[in-house]
Amino acid sequence: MKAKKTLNMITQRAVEEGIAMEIGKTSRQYFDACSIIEMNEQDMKELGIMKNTNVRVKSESGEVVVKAVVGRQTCYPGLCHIRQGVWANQVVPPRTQSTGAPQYSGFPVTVEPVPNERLKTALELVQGAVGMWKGDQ
Amino acid sequence: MSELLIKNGYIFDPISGIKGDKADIAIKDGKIVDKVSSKAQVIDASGKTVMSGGVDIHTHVSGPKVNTGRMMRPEDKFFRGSYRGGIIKQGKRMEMGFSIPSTYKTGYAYARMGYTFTNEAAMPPLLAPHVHEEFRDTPILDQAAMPVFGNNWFCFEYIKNKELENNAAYVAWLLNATKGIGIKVVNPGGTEAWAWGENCTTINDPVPYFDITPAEIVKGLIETNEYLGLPHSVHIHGNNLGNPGNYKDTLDTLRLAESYKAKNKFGREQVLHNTHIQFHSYKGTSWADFESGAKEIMDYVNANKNITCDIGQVTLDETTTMTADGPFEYHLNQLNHIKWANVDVELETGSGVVPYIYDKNIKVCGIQWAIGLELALYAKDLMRVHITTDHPNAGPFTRYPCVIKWLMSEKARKETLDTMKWKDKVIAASNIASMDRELGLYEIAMMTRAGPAKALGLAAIYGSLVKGADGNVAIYNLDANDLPSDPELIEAAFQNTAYTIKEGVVVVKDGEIIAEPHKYTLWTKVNMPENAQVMHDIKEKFTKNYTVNLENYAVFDEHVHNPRAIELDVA
Amino acid sequence: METITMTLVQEPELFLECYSVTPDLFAGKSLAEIADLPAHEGKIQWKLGDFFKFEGKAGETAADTKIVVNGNVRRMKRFGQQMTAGEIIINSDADMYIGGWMKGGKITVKGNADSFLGIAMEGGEILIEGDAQNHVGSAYRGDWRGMSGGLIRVKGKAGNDIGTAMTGGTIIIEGDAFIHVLTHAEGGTVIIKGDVEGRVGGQMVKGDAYILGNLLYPLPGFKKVATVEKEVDGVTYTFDQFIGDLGERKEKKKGEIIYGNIFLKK
Amino acid sequence: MPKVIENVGCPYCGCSCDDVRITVSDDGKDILEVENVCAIGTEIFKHGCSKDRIRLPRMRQPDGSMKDISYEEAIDWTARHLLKAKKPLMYGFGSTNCEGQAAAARVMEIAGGMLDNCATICHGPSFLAIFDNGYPSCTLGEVKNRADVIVYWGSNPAHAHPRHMSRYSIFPRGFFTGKGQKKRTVIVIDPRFTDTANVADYHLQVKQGHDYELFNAFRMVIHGHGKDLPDEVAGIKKETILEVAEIMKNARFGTTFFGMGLTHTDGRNHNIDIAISLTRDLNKISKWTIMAMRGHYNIAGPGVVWSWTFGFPYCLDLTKQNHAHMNPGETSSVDMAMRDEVDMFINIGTDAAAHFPIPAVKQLKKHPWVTIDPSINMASEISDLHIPVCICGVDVGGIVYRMDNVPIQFRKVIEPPEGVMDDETLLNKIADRMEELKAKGEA
Repeated sequence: MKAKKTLNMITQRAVEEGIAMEIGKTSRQYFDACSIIEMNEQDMKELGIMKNTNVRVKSESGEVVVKAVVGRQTCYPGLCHIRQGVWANQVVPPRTQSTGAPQYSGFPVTVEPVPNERLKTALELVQGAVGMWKGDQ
Repeated sequence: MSELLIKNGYIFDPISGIKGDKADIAIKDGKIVDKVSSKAQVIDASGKTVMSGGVDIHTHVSGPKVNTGRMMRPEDKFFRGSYRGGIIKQGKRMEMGFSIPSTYKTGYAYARMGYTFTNEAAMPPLLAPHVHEEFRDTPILDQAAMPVFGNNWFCFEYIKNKELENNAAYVAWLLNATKGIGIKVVNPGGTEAWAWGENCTTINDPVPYFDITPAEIVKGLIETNEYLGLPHSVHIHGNNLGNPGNYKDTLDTLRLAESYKAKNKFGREQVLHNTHIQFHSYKGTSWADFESGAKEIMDYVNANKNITCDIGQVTLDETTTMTADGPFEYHLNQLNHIKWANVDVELETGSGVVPYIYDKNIKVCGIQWAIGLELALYAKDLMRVHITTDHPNAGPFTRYPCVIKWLMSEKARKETLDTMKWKDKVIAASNIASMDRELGLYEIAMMTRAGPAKALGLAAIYGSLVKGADGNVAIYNLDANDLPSDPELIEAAFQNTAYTIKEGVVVVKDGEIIAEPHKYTLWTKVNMPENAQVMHDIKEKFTKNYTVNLENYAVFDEHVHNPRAIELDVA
Repeated sequence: METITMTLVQEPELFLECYSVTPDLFAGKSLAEIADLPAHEGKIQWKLGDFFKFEGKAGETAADTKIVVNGNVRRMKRFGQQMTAGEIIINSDADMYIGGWMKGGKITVKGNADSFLGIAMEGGEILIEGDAQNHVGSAYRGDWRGMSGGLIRVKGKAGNDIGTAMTGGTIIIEGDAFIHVLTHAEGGTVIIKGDVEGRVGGQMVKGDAYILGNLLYPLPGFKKVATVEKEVDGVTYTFDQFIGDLGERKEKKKGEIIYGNIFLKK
Repeated sequence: MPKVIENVGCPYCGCSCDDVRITVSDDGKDILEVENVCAIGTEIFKHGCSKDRIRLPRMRQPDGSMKDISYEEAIDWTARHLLKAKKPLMYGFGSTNCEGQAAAARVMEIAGGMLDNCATICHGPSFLAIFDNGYPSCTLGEVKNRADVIVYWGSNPAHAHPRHMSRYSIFPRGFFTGKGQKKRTVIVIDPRFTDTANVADYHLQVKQGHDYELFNAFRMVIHGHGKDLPDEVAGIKKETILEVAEIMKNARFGTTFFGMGLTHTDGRNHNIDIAISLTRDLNKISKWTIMAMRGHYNIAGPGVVWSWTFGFPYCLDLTKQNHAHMNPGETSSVDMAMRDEVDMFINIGTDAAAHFPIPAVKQLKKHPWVTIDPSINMASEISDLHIPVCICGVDVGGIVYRMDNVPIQFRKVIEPPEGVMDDETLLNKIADRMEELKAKGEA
């Protein structure tokens, strides 16, 4: 079953992300820490998303595939969270309400299960976005 | 070897007693000398007024609260640059800001007015590296800063326990750690009280928990200052600033100095400098019956030679108030409802910042303006009464030329008074309209360089044209024998010098910055044996209460810009 | 009134700051002098004549000068900044700061305007036929003195921060608005004919907001006190009147507490 | 003999802890042991002495590969492009000392460009609020020594500032707070049940994006209108609001620490603005302070340095020579990127490619892109030129400003890789080179 529901997404710092970032943005640790979306269990049920499966998150400004998990720091139903970093920023709207700060918190996304789609690496996402990705070397 | 000869100017040098005589000033290798060789660069100062470089005894130009003011007031910059016919870039860096200028503008603007030394009026010790960073980025001016002690927990405890020697050792240690020049006191006890949302409004209000009064703090610090023999005296902003009726509290504070005599090797005669005394000379019981207490205050100052003061003249501008008197700033914000910043600093002090508009159409502002001028005009010994605006509290330092104009010209005072909406009420609440005294250039030199330098204990280096002093000279486009009848021309002459010379280098010519030579950071180095008890106390407080480690507290040598230590030995 | 027409002949690569395009600076000048007035593209100081061709004639005074701007000036800022009189008509979209710090005269934009439209305006009239972005009639950063007089009318919709720190004058948004209307205001009137997301009148001391559409998230700080009839932009409606912000300080006038008002159409 | 260096500052978060103990190898090149530091700080020091540090600038070649070049070439290339660009932007400074930030100010003043720091996407809205409403704050020691009520609003120190609660706020025993956590009330306001909420006495799970309404409700209670509150505001029950407001009113000394939860959501600056108003209100009846949870160890630095240099903390437009201009929304990096207002980008001491929304990265990438950073990161991997520099707090010292604007003097603990410059030296060389080129009329 494929369902779509609009969730309210936020992106914030996490200690796992902080550690991984200092190891390096191309590291496995950074990939593991940041390519996940934390959701409420109820939303996952409604959307037919199994824990630890891949989902496509779409916003007004882009889309990204991440792995769905129920985080330790729980969201209420309707709220979801991708840790700050490369994956989150594929969907964060750049609009700033004339303040300079993009809409990192509180923007609508749709989340749909795509269990067979692959997660991209940070480098693939960023270089891909600017037309520089040449595949894994 | 550089040599400079300033020829034929009218010299005003109160330190050596020269009152407008036509003479030459010679500078060699940065110092005033008797004569120079024929190869010296010559500046023709004929028909011009020559004074030593100006000395500002009390100004807030560098450090955390000044910068908080800059940061929180973008509107102080907007449309005040070239948009509105402002300054075109003259020096290496652009100049920004009106009431709280950028460090670059600060250096350039003081130099254009002929000033070469400023004393930052309040340095929170914990934040001292910030002050020194700003010194690095303030061109031309030699600078010093006074750490604040009036709400310091160490001082509270030593003074309460009557441990004078320990307090002295602590003060010496802190001056060394922060590279400070002397003892500043702001609302003694009141700022600590503000950390609990309270205040000390009289000299006898006990400080919460510490069981000490402002009177005890002030006396303890005077005793400490004279025990050490520091170049400057205790520099006080007393309790109850800015409130109607506070002249009584000011007199109470001044009387605390009565039994003390200055002990130092720097030629300083006072034991207490009461800063921005205008803010402390208010009579009345409320803003409705607010009136001048200038006469009462200046009568006392005139009669007591062990006191100096600066006036803190209100300039009738939109400005930014900032002080370590945290409760006052909160109180002010409750009156004007503009934005309010506050920084309480652990174990040491606090501060607040609030924009303020001294509107000439508001009665109280007009009376405040009158009080500052009255204080100066009542003064008998102008070596002991200095020109300041408590920059930027009563107005920006760039208005000094305007203050000088008001002091030198009754006509200028009348003209300003005439523009006030509540002129009659201002006149009724002050004596300004009846005062016809007009100060001369010699008196202005006393108030702007010689007096402040002497009070700071620095007259051998600054504020003076005596042999051996730094070759800092201001040459103004004023014919001392034929002063202009239009007071605006006096203001214009003091706004932009014909020449400003810093250590023998011409830094300003015809009001334009032309050179940016190196500058010094002055500080007081007290040589005395280490005090084991005090070092123990310091270590303990750093372990238990501070959030910065002791080893990272003292300003690292590499962060002190071009230090110049005033040394003294204490056995 | 004399009319001078400026037509875009060269698009700037980046954005052009057209702070010189005001009746005040054009008045009394020849076409050649006007073409010589400065405009900035980043750090490059150009002349207006590098981008526009000028026809017609400027009046002797600002009040006597009408400027018509042709061509797509979407990437040009600061038209009519600080103008005191006269008229500007822009026949396309225009960028930021249209009529900023304006004191008098009239500006019409036939397309959309970007943010900071009429900020800190003191007088005169601005008409935007399309949409406006954020900070319509707001204060400059940090200033507690926002728009103090004049009229801004936006026929389309607008974003956030409408009339922030406003002290006087009128803003009419004929379409929808987003959030923060009359925040920190100490006077002035904002009329929104469409819907508003929320945060109307937060931290407001004084001022009047009229909302003809829906207010999705009203602030808790406003309390309903009456139902009144009021004329708004020539039409009379029945409104529920709310007073607030009850969380903000209040001033007294002649012993009476002054509140900010929100009038919600019933 | 390995050497122990004490009182080292940690170059990670805004806590700027200065009690780190580091053991370095005999030759001063390796870090052997790191103590008194959080998990993230440990990684920074580890990376500082890793063998694969970049040692030379790298220039992108037509085939997309990177080629090592000399510092001189990199400096010249950067200087020439800065002079050529009509509106270059230098952005970053999340991990740069103040000396470097002051040098950057000089570079961009000569270049006539735009200068911005990471606050623009983090606590920039807090600056906007400070502009509008002030900042009643204090140093962290005041919190440690006095505070009995702590509010974390939209901030999650358990993750973003790992030692904040233990060093400064909840747990330490200070002068008047000898009982530590036992005598403190902790209130966390966050739409998620965060790890910080887990240690709080109260967790108010505010409806995301509606903090402003909740602040408004608290202010109503303080102003005596508690009875007029609706039954629920922003997902929080009226009784809870009244109860928490009572705790706030009865505090001897309270502090609100706020974070990205307020600055990144609808209303941005206004969420902080009203928090400041609430703090001001509370000072009528109690003593309250407020503080931004600044993200990086010296991200307060550029705001401080540029305020004394130009009068504005961020989003600086230095294109006009005689005066600076600032207006976030216009002169802010992401807005300029999205509007395509700039024609050269220098990413320094941060990773814009990872931390900007991707549409902004795409826009900036249309123009020459220089990355100045010790590490390989997303920005370096899409840039035209990558210039490596020292790591502040590891192989170069300097002054940094903690989240409470207290200057902390950082030490150098190991020698940088041979030949690698620090930010200040590099930037001053770029500035000198621009002055040279200008003097020669090559600009």
